Amino acid sequence: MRVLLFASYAETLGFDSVEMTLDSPATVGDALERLRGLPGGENLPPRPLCALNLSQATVNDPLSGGDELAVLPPLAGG
Amino acid sequence: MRVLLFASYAETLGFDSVEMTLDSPATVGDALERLRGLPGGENLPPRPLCALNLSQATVNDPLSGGDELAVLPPLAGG
Amino acid sequence: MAYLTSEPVALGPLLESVQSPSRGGVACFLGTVRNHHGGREVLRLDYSAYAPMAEAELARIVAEAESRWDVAVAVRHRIGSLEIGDAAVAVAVAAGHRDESFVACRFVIEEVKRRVPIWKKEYFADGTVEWVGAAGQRGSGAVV
Amino acid sequence: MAYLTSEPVALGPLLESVQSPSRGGVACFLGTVRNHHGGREVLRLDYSAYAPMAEAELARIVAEAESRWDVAVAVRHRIGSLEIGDAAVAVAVAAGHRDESFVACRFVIEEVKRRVPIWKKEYFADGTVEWVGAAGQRGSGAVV
Repeated sequence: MRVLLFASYAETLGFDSVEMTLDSPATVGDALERLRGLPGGENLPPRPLCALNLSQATVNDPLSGGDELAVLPPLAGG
Repeated sequence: MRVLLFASYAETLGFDSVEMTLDSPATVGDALERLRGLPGGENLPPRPLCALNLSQATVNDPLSGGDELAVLPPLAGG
Repeated sequence: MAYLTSEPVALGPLLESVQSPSRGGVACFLGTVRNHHGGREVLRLDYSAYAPMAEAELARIVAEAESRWDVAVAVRHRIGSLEIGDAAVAVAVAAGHRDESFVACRFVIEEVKRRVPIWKKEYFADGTVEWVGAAGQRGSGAVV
Repeated sequence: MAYLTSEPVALGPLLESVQSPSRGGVACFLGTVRNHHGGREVLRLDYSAYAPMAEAELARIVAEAESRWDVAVAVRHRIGSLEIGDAAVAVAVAAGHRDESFVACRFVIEEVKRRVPIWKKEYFADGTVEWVGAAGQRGSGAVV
């Protein structure tokens, strides 16, 4: 699966896209835990806003191989 | 004093402006009573919206020589 | 004293007159002539006004809005003969906060309808011609 | 799929896309870049987006508004580098009744701010650069 980071999170972790392989069954929360183990990942908030395949997701949503998980800083459109 | 009529009222009475002389002291109500005595004047509503010198007026407002009284059909701007 | 005009009305010039670098939100309203009223097809409208009072009321409405909220207000009302789709009234309100821009814009259009001495004559497809509001109709037409 | 754009945003094309002879009222909102935020002078903003999701959310917001009210909705959000006074977001909502146009227009801009994955980086006159909302700030900037 692919994990996308945006805006301040991409700056904090130093990348905006990463291919990630998790032991199945895996959830959004598992992917976030993996991110937190990376340099700068400790700066992610406890419950960041996430989107799975373009719709908002929760930490308990299950992940599968072709998924696109996006971790979204506080929205600031408009 | 001058009395102005607009829109449907001007059509009903057949004129849009008339010079009127009333015995003093006179009120807006007196001017309306005079209008009601003219051909078509019976079609004016009991309490039409009036403006005296460009501001909304009531039937009890006093009139004097140089006044401009306007009798206003229901407003329909916008 | 250019609140009333016989020229076409558009939002562009109003936007330009209210926008400023410190005001980040502009709420606008444009009222155009509809092709129907009370279930009947409308062909066109004639707008007339008690012009000096209409100008004075519009100026009072702008001043009231600008004193109640921290906003800049522009409003224009067209008079004369209007075709379907023509804009009869345009309002633009710029504010530092969008809530104020919406509230003040709504206030202005409501007060325009309530207080400004303007009348409209509807020309229907069936050949009849009526003053809006004159026969106990609800005022309607462009802004609805 | 033209809700996001890197080109300038203006109300004109949105108005044209929602107006129709049966809809007599159009409420609009234009959010522009302000020259201040939190008491500090702002020089410019960079907007970025998670573009495919932003397009999908904007389409959902339009569809929700058009199903809740009898309205036609257009919305555009600009991304990229914006100067003070540039429009970041524009909304136009046409309706048969002005109450619906105002309510739906307000709904759309509120949902845009709440749900669409767009971020902005502020460049301040004091040389600092900050992601809006990242450091516990309230989201602000263009639409306020």
